[in-house]
Amino acid sequence: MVDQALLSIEDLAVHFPIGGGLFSKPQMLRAVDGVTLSIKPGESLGLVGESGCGKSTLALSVLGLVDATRGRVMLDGKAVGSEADRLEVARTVQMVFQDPYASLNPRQTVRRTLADPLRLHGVTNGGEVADRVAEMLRQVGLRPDQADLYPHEFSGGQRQRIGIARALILKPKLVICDEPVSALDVSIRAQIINLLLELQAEMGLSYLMISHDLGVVEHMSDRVAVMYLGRIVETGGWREIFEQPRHPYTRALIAAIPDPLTRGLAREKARGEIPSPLNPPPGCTFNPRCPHATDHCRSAPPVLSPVEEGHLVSCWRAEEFAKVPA
Amino acid sequence: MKRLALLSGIAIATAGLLAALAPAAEAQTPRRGGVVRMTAPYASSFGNLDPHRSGRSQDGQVHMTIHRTLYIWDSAKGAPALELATAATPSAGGTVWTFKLRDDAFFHNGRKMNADDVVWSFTRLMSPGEGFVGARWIRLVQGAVAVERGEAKEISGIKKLGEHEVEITFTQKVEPGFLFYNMTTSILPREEVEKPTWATAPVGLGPFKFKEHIPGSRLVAERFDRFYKPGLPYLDRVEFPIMAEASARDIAFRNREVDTSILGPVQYVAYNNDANLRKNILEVAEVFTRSMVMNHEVKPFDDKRVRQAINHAINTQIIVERLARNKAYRATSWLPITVPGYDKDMKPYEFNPAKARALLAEAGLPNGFEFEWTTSQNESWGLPIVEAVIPMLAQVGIRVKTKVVEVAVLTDIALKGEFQAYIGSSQTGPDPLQTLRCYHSSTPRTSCNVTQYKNADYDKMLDEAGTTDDPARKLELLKRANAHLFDAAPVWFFNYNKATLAFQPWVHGLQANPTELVHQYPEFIWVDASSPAK
Amino acid sequence: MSASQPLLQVEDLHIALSTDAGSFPAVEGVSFEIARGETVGLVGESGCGKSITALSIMGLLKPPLGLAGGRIRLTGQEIQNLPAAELRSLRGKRIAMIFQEPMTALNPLKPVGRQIAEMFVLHQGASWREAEQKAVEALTQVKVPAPGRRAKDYPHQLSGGMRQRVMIAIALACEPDLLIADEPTTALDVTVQAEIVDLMKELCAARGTAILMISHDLGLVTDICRRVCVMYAGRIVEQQDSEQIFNHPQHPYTQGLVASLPRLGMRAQHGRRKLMEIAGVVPGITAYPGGCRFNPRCSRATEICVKVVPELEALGDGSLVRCHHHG
Amino acid sequence: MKLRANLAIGGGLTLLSLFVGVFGPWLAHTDPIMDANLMNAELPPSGEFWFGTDQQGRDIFSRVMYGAQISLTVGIGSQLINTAIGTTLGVTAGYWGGWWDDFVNGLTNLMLAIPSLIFALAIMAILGPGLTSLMIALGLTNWSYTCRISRAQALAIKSQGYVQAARVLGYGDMRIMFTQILPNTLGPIIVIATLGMGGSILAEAALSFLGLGVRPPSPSWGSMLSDARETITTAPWLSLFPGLAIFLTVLGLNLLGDGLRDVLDPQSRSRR
Amino acid sequence: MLGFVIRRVLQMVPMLAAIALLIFVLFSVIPGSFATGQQDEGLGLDMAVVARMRAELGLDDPLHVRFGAYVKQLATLDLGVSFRSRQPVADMIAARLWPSLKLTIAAMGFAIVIGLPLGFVAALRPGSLVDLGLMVIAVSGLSLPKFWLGILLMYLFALTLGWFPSFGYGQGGLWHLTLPALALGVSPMALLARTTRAAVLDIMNADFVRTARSKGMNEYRVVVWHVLRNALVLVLTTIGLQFGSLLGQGVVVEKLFAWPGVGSLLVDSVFQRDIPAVQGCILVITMFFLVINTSVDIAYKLIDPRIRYT
Repeated sequence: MVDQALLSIEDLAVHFPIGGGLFSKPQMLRAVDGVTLSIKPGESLGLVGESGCGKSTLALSVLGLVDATRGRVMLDGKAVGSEADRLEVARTVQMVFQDPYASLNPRQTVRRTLADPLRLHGVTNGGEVADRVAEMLRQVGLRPDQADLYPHEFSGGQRQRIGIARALILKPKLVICDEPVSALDVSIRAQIINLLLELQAEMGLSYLMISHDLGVVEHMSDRVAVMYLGRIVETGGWREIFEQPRHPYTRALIAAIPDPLTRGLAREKARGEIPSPLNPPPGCTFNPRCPHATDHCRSAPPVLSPVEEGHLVSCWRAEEFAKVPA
Repeated sequence: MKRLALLSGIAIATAGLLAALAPAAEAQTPRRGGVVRMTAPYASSFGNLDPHRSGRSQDGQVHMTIHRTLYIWDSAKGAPALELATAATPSAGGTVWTFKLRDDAFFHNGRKMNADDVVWSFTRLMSPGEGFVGARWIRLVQGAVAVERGEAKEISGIKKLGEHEVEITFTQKVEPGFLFYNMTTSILPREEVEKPTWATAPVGLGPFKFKEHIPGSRLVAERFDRFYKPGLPYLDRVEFPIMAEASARDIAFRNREVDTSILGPVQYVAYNNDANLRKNILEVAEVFTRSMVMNHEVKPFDDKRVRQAINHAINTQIIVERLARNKAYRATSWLPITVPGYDKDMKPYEFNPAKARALLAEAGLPNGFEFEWTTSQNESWGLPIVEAVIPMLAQVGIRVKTKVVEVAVLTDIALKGEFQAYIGSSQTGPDPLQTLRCYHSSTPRTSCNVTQYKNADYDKMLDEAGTTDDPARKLELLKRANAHLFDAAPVWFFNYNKATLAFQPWVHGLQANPTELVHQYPEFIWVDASSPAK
Repeated sequence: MSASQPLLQVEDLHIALSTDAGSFPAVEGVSFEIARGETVGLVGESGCGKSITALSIMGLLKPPLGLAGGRIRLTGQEIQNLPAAELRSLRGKRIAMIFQEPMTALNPLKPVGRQIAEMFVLHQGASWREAEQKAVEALTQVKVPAPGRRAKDYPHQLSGGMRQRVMIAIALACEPDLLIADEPTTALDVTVQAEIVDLMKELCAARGTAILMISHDLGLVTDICRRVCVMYAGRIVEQQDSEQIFNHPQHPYTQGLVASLPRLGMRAQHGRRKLMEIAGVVPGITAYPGGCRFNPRCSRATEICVKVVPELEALGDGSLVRCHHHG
Repeated sequence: MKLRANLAIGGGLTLLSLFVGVFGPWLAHTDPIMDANLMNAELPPSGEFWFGTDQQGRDIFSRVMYGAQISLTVGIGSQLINTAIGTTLGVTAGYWGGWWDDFVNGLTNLMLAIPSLIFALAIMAILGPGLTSLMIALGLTNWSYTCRISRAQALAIKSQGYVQAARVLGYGDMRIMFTQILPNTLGPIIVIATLGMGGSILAEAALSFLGLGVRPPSPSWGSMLSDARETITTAPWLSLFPGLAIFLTVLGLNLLGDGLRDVLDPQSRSRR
Repeated sequence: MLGFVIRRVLQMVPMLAAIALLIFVLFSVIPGSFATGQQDEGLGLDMAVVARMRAELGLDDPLHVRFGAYVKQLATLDLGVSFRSRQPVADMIAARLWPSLKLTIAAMGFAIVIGLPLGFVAALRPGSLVDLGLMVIAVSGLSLPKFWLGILLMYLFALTLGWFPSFGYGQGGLWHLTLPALALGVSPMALLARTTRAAVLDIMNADFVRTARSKGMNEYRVVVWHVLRNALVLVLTTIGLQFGSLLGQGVVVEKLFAWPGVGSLLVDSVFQRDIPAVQGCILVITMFFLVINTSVDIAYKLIDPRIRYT
């Protein structure tokens, strides 16, 4: 199974020193703290979590832009990191960003935005570059004659299409989508979600779909991982996660959705607020907010362990929740 | 006696504009008391209150007030006069001099001056490694150089003969007045100099004692009651407000906030055009010659014809009239007007571009040449002059590249000979022999012969003038040497400075000192009751 | 003031945006009512005019935006033209507002207790001492732990959720009749958002305070509000009971919104279906189309939609819709 | 809220100065150096000499026309140096961070701590007066603001999606700095350079006053004004016209800078 | 807090050391020498004597040796002895420091008293004629060469109107201070007015001011309770930077008005190549800047709770 994985992350930890100066010791921010994940070719993995849970850092380490403190990231069988060939990594994994307004260089035309990476990666024939840019624009639903416009001449949805085009121009195998629709107008989101799914089918892409919007994640993912304070607390197929969530945090996330459809799903809301990753609580990091926390939870950190085939949960009381309907 | 002479000196110096006014002024009886505020115009601070250390004109103002030395410059006679010495007797062909000293001169600390003070002061001037500015005047004393080089502790040429008598032996025949009138040879009290406060609180023999110095702002001295000239000084206090900025000084003077102000060319004209202000201007021909110094080691300045051509090419007269606004006298040769040896019949170089071109052609430069002209930004002997000359030289094919430097750098460059030509001002008096020796081939570049002019005939004239005992023959030789320089044109002769000092109508007793107009004799100054200063 | 009289009536409200290029209608003909204790939602995408509608009720519009017509009545009294001083006495006391960004909406240089206390000083003439006491009580009511200590904290020392609680404490300090909440939870994490929403509901219900909830999140609004107004391009296009809006949207825009959302649970129920798309883009204020403003994006649009502005039509069940082809 | 007037007036004055700077030699009636005629010294303004003549009898109008070239050269030249140093250090420091950032920060604080006029005075004393020295002196001493701003900009832009995207696409650091960051920092930097140009022209005047300015044969406005300060009571036109030229040019640049700031850099009005 | 103050003060030390190194290197290559700068006419100076003086003063030692000596000297808080006056440089500067500070404080006081209200008034009516007028005045103040402004002031207020004396120090107290302080204070005043205007505008548009209005405050309370202090925080940096550099900017004004400050000592010393004095002056001027800015940092810490330095 490991050998077929396009992306495999093994016990990845990324720690940053924060603050510190001439006269004080820096604190350690454990942004990612022991994450194991894998994505198969053509598969979509949804990564769910709230602010500060480490999902962005995780994405950066997959892209080779942040070095692992511990563990490793293997992409297509090769290790990723500052040692790796950045160009090769770039041809394997790309990213779609959240904010379509900030993710396009305001002083570059669409053509430059798309053509420069091609040239950088060795496509030097002018005709070929132009053809591929035009083809890519068509694929994301834009007209090739729009290539010479600047980003401000496009609407948010169109910009996100450009952002997708840029991510796909090098024909990568894996695309990380970081909240790809959350900054868009509600009426535009469906366009982009549909486009991403179409492109995945067309190009055989794998997605790492980062989002806090469970609806989007459910819609787009094959498998889902839930992250909390730098760790995966629950992972499994989308159906298991959303129909039989085992971890109280996953359940709280679902309960928090203000949608009449989910109103009957779960009522176990989390209490209080997310602790600082600089100073995580001992034991299970979710214990202060968990309605089910016991003394054991407050002292011993649980391990991610399977509760059924392909469904892993990091909770001392996961078994007790097995039969509780979500 | 002496006072009368000095006062008449003013009358002469300010003749012309002041002619009608002067007798009226003389008729008044000097009033005792009051304050005079004489601006220090040349820099925004006093450099050093130790007279041995500073040769700057600005500092000299203060030194004249607080200190005294063996001689003083007599502006009226145009010669050095005895001051601390009461008699000076030469022997051994003018190389050994015996000085009788005043026995009524007291330092401001109350101690009476004696011969030891003279010996000590002169020895101090030669202290090795100190670089006292006044040392240049003592070097002619036998054994002085050995002390300066650290080879001896005492100057062999200076001997104390009695409590108030000193004998000084020189290495050559000299007129000691020309050396020892300089304030940089002031007689100082050893016990005060050795105190740590010396640098900030000078003590001397002068008519005023130091009271207060606000560095960068002003210095105040007050009357010394035991001054050796009876009845003097008149003033209670002398103040030197420092005002280097001419425009500010002008406003302050017009606003009656200061009593004297040195005038630049611009203000000289402006004040002369003002019916009130023009009545109170003191003028004097100072012993400074302004010139463009050429480096004879650089081609084509080694060629006399080229140098003459330059003198012909420049319309010096119009520059003196228009740019210097007649606040200068056109220079004919090296010696200035008030110095013996100056020939008032000598005609300056004629402005004649055609002749200049001819001379250049003769020198093999029919198309002219280009040179770099180093200059400071001084308004009277710097950049503005160069700017005016550039187009004139261009007329005869001489192209000028200007290089502007600060005065400190200019001097450095001059001493090291790192220039093609520079424009500057040289002190050319009051001793004509000393002045002309500048172009003696034995004079090193570092002590005046910046051009490196060398001529055997000229050397012979000067050598003879230095040894002859016949004053008439000496004068004759000096005149000839000066005329020789005119022809040799080691420099472009530009002008002699005319110093002009505006003073408020209530100020009396100022003197036209040609060695430096701001160096006033404060003991003779008095103010009448209309003075607003208290 | 009769019991049946609505608390707030907004009638035919027009707000104009003045630019160098001329004046544009940012809000046009908006009317709605809120009864005492009622919760009403105003839903729409960014730029549809929902936030400036709220600001105009507060009398806080700033140039280049300005009121261009219509009436705003608070318990029957017209307030849109009140003198500044009288309007001020309503603000905070009878109508209060909380904003999207609790970080920037609080003065960074003042302790939060003090900022709550200002309300009591301003509207109840309390001394600072009393006011600060009351501020601690107010913090207790919004369930801030250790309120005495928190009152002395500065905004930057609090988490986002805590800050929004402080904002709620400020808004409810003088027990206003109406609370306007402009995207109060957008900047917060989902789990925190749920808590804040619950808190708001609870406190307002206890005080009988009506809520005007403004959001782009249809789900959130229906969760809180009894009635929802959907705005599009400066106009209200539909007004419905919350229960109905997801199940029986009337306006094509609302229908599109509901159908285009990937809602949790849908895939489990119906399998993965292609989401319904609303074509085109949201128009900018300066480029509103004529007729029905939704017509360029509407699949049902006909000639009349291009030419004639549809009226807000009352359907039998109390809902309103502005469409030539509704249903 | 927007003082559009400042853009218009500032732009107009600046264009006028630039026009004079470029076409000065054609506008001038006479040569500013060689046409000294002492017979014409200090004539008041007249039909022949529009701005009068100076002490050397040179046409002040012509000198003001030529002076524009010198003064603007000083302004532009020094700002080019400042901008080059400031942006290079600032962008690299902001982008790379780490010890290099600390070092650049220290250097910037150092430069900020020594008042630039003092620093320029020292450099002028070392290099000697002259146009090139002046450009170097003013160019080496005023880059700290540019550096700070471009560092802050680089820091802000670094986290923007498009820079991240460039990194993801495999762009090298240099390429990112040149193609992604630099073009987007230009707005505020142009503002600073515009304001800085005015500052340089004033600094040139101050250094001329202190005796260390640009020197002939080039007639800079600062040196003309400084030379004419004694005649302010007797021949005011000598200082009036170069003074006005400096005032209007610097005023123009300041207004233009303010105006550009409103347009190019609306967020950072209160910084600096 | 105390720890913070101590840390900030200690942080000045490496800065000063770097500045000392910089000016040492700068002035080790300056052309011209103090010996020739000592007299109006340097001729008559014996080069052999100059050489001896150089040797005795250690000027011929290799650079690193001289720097070592310099650092050692500085470490004992000794600024050396002036070449020209033979006084300790520290004494010379001490005599000049108070006049300089007086001028600087007066100028800054003027800038604050006039500039802050000006900026405020302009910001409260943005875009109005008052705003435009005040800002044109402010920008004009920034566009005049200081010495020219000084001469014009002297001409107008001293000579024509006779209200103030044209120069002088220590005789008339405030009377003599007025014109120089004005000449020096105009440009920081203008800068401050502009910064204040921008800051107040920024704050007036801030969300929390909207909150304040939504609370039902009148504009006066909004300004006093919520705008003033926040705007002041934004302006404080400008005040610090301007105040800190004013001592250095003073050279021109000091020279023009014959004001006996550190700046005029510096200029004098540069021209006379009195290197120890030059180095001492620059060190003191930069130290002043650092002290002011450190104080501003500490003031920030006091009024802005967000700031947490480590």
